[in-house]
Amino acid sequence: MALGGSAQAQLFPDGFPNPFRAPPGKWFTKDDVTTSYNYCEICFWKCGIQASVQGGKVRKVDGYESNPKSRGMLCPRGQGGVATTYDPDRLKKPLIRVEGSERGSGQYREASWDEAYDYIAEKMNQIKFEHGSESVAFFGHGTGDAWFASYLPGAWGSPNAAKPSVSLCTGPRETASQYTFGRGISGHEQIDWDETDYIVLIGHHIGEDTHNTQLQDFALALKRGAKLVVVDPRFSVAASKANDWLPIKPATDTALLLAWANVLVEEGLYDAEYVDKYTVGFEQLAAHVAQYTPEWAAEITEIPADTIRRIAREMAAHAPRAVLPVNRHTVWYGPDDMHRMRSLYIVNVLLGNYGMPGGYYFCDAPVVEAYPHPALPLSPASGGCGGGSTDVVTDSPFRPAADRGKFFGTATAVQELIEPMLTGEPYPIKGLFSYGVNLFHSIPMVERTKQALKELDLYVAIDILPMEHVMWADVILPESTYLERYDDLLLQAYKTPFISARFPAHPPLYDTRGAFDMAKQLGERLGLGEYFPWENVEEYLDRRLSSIGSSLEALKDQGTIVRRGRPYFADWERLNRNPIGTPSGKIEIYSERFAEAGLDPLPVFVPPIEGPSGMYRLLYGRSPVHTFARTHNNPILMEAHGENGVWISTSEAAGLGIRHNEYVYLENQDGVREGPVRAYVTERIRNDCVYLVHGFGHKTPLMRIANGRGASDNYLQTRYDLDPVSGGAGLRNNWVKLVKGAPDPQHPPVAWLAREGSRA
Amino acid sequence: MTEFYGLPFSVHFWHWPTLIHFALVALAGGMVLVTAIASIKGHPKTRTYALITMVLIVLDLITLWVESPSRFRFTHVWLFLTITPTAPIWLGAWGLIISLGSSFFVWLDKGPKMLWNAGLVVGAALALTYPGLALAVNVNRPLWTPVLLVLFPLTGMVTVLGLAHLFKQAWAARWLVTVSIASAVMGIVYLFALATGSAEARQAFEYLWSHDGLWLSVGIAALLVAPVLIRRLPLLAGLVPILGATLVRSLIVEAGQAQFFGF
Amino acid sequence: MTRLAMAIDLASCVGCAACSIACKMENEVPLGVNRLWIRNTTVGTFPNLTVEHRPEQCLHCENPPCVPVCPTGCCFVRDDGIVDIDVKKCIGCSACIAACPYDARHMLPQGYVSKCDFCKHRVDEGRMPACVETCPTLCRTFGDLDDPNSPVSIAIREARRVDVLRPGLGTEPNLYYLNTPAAFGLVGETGGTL
Amino acid sequence: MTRDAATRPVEPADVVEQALQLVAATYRSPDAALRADLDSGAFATAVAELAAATGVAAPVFQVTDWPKLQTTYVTLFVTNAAGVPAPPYVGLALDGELLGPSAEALKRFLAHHGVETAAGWHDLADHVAAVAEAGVLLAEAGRDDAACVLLERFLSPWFQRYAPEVVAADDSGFYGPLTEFLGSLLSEVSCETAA
Repeated sequence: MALGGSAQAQLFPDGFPNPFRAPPGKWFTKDDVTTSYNYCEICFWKCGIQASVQGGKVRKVDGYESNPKSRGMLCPRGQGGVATTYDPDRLKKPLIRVEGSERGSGQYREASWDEAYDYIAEKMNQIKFEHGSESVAFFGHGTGDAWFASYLPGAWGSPNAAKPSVSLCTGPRETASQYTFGRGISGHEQIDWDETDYIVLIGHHIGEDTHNTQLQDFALALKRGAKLVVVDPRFSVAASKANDWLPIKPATDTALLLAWANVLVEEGLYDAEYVDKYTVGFEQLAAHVAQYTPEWAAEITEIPADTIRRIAREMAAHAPRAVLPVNRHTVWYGPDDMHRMRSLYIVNVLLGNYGMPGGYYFCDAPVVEAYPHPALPLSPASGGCGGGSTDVVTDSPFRPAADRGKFFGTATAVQELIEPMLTGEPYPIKGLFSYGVNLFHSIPMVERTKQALKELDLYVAIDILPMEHVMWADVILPESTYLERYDDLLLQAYKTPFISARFPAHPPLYDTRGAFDMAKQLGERLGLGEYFPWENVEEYLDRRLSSIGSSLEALKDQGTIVRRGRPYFADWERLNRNPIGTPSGKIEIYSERFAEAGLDPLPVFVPPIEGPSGMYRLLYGRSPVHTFARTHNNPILMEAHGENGVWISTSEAAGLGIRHNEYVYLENQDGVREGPVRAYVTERIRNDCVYLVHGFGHKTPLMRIANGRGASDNYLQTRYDLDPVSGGAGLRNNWVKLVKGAPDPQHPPVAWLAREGSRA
Repeated sequence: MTEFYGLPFSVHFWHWPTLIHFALVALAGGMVLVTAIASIKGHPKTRTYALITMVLIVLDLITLWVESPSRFRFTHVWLFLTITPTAPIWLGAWGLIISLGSSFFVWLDKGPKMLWNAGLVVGAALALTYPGLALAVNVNRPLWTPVLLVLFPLTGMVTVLGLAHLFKQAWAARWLVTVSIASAVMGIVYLFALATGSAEARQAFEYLWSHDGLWLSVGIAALLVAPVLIRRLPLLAGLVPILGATLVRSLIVEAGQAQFFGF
Repeated sequence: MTRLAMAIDLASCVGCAACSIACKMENEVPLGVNRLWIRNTTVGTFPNLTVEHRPEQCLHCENPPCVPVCPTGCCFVRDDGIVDIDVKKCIGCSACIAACPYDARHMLPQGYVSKCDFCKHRVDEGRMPACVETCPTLCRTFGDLDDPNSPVSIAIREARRVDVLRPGLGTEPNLYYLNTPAAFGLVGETGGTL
Repeated sequence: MTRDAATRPVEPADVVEQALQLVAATYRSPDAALRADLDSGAFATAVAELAAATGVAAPVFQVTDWPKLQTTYVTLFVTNAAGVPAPPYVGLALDGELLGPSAEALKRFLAHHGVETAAGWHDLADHVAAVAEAGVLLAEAGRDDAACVLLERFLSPWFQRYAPEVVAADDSGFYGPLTEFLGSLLSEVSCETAA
């Protein structure tokens, strides 16, 4: 009998895929669709999602109603982020750099997990023996950073654990909040959108920054008729929804805020009762802001004094249901970043909205007992989105973090830990873990970082994709994606605090593991087994959940457990408790602690640094379909937004003879060149700055789709100004010029790359 | 200024094989008409014409099959199993099939001749008009105007008459001159109507003129070669109008796929 | 009678493409083509500007130009108003692509025409289309126009301004744009400045 | 279903099995078993036997340096600063995507014939080595027809797509010659019977 025809049918249960047949039924027509609960890891808003699995592959994720952070909706990144799990370019197996090969040359051999752990443990112990445990630094970003930037370094004994989400992002707002309110801003921004009537956004890119529920709340507030004012040198998406757009001169926001404080005080528009009841230091403020008149600010900010006055009066008219929301990325210009955030809070306080409906609400994370373990020898000051650590690590036998003394704040500054790798001052850092931190696309001065990596004795990268910096590591540990792994519980501080869990939608595709497993295995090999007493992640989660009368099994069907919150002062007063955690127990407009430390106790304006002539201040921001620099190899998201363009005003472009969509190079004040990148000639930006969406400009053929598309703002950030209070790195003090004559890079279509281009 | 997340499907949907089809269907449709007239008049070469018609139609159908993205599926059968007279392509499909069948029987010289003649006339009408109709129905694409309902049959006839002239068919020369001039005039009318039309038509005209103005002018000029050269250089007089007509048709099909909306 | 329709409130839409990507995942739309895309257009000069964020997709016209030109009858209108495609009959002739004034139809690599079908598989189960369900600005409403209490009827009734794309063509779309940011209406229709 | 002995192709059935075995051994991550086979000469013998049985020119290959072989394996198939030349997934060769329709068809096919990946296999089921190994299992179970389907419909396309890339990028003197050899071998080993 011939092999073919009927024989073929017998061999194939339902036929071989035939491109000429009608398209096969879509995933939702199949009968093996299952769902599992998860929380999204594509950005760190961490929306609750339900993953639909069919044929061993996640086909679709959706938000679900009962999760307060998705409410059944999802942003573009969450929707399309799934494709990263099925990216052929993923890291698949532990890799060890070939003995004797140079760092960055990318020569690796496969290793078993045991071999990789042993290798790392041996090197770590050697570093500890030679330099002390502090000489291993830990950088972490993502859900697993709890293990690699907090727990493991705490058990191992290194205070040099840092998260870029502090000194490259939220540092100023957290420090300002700690010293004003005695509490952090929670991981998300605790704005009472449901109740507010008047919103003033300062450099806050809602709409381009698609934080799901924030966007929902924002849209609903506008639908309700809330008024919106947007302060931004660029006509952002939020500005396109605004009643007023104030195209402010970059780096002068503090002046505007101080002038608003001036108007509120001088015209008696502030909430006197609130200020009296909840704050200290108003008199000092009143005296201090008398000098900051709208006329003074008008000259600095290039916003007319009348407009400044009018907006202040409108705010006051809507108070306390008028709010100036805090944004997330607050390291802007360096020296006065913390003061800017303090001024923002103080204007809010003058409006009497903190802890009041329509302003800022209070939120705390739901309490779930930690898994019992011995006390960690030290608690690292890595900080994080949810508030900087206030512990200064001074207990012997550990030396303080290597960035101590450079700034006032206590959370470790990631960029300040690079220098000791090069100079050995105050003591050498010889080992580095990079857990999900993109060293070359988040930390300024990329060349310095590369030099520093060359000096290390051990560099371990834990990631999902072969990002540029990953291919410099001695050991590469491939992580499972959020769709393949368990993780710790998400204990979310929110208006309604909630607990959600992550369940793998399917087993890992490759030989990858979750951060949890890696930390435990490594910890055991480092002789820290007592700190990892749980059997496995399921047992760990189940034990924690049992402390609140739940279980892993219960959460598997439930996804999220929602608690009641205490959002307003009234809720706390009913319980006779004070949410304000400052020494005075009140909102500290005037900070004694700053005064004692020799810092300005009231916010001050630091005039901006001016750039070289003929150059533009480089601003950067977000694309609604991308997260940081980590989604740029995702074909679905890259197809929606495949390269960034440098925004330049129409009049400047005309002067330079640059046409819209023409390719140019960007060259910064230190001669570093990026591009080719499209010129995005637009009316939507001021004449004195240019703008790039962050995260593009990857430089590795290993990531076929990301490679070479657009320009990287981070490579152009060859200098930064340290915020002396928070340790934040002000990155927007870099200047670029546009150089004509760049060739059209002729990027192949993403669809083609995703299918054909296996090789650059 | 506009930017997109994702893009509409605004790329060309008809490519060069479609242009070949438009050229071949002009020849085929025109040849059906020639066969019809010859058969009615009892021209001695009727059977030859019928044979040529069949060859052209089959060539055209092969082109259509090759260009079809569904060439390995047999969904084309639905063309003949449904009744969709509003669809020019459906009309064209039947026109070509009727023409093919009628030509076949004319070539066989069997059966009721009146019926085959009627079939040829109907088939010729459909096959000649349907390409222009298929374009003109798309009122959303401003370059495909109702003028094409006249221009396409005329240019189609030009190609057949040019061919007939090349093959020294005595009756062809006179008609070639007449139809060429008519085509050229309609070409100019087409451009004039666009240039003086609505805002959208003017925008479309500018697009067409800036992209293909030169070649379009060459094409129209080529249609005027026949009247001038028909006696002195009969070979050129036959060949050049064919090329001119094909060029004009191709440019209009190609450029007309643009629509000017939303920018 | 059911007359399914969608309304998009442009005052809320931020053009983030959540709908577009949700659509892509839900309907397994291959790379290279889209059923749904976003057109962001800037209007005006500094500092008097506005941006129209406009999602576009098949408008499920009452009078769809794509249907009559289909030579095999594979393009048809369902009883509930969804303009649908019977892929078994599609010969890939592209006549419907030519006829669509909105570039809403595309050719799949397998040689079939495809486009937005209002997620008919969801609609048939009484769920919302994927784009409506996911939209983080809640700018989309969907439902039956013949039911005065459907979300879409209410949204249209309460809108300050209602527009459709290319009304001059008489296609009578069932996708409505509410509250255009520019006073003159939808960008690209009649032109205009602020 | 059995094949008619009269229409059996010239190659004996165990050529298929051996070829699959060799593919499986070659494209697994270079491990102790491969090293043992190489050191003992069993690998070279198998290659020579197959070459002799099929008339395909035997490859000239060498393993001078074991760590070099490991590195090259990673460079060719796992990760490479210049882009991975030949991802070892047959579904990728067939569909241009991972876990696409062909990979799914393969999964259904294997399930249908009672083959599943072992618990210790931390990679996709359509890894070249895994597919070849599945073929060996099927052949051992007497399902030569099914083994042939794996060879023809899944493995051969991978070699057609990626063999030139491996040959071009290899600098070990092992993977290049062997891939060339196995590529031609697989196209020679015809499972089809005369109708």
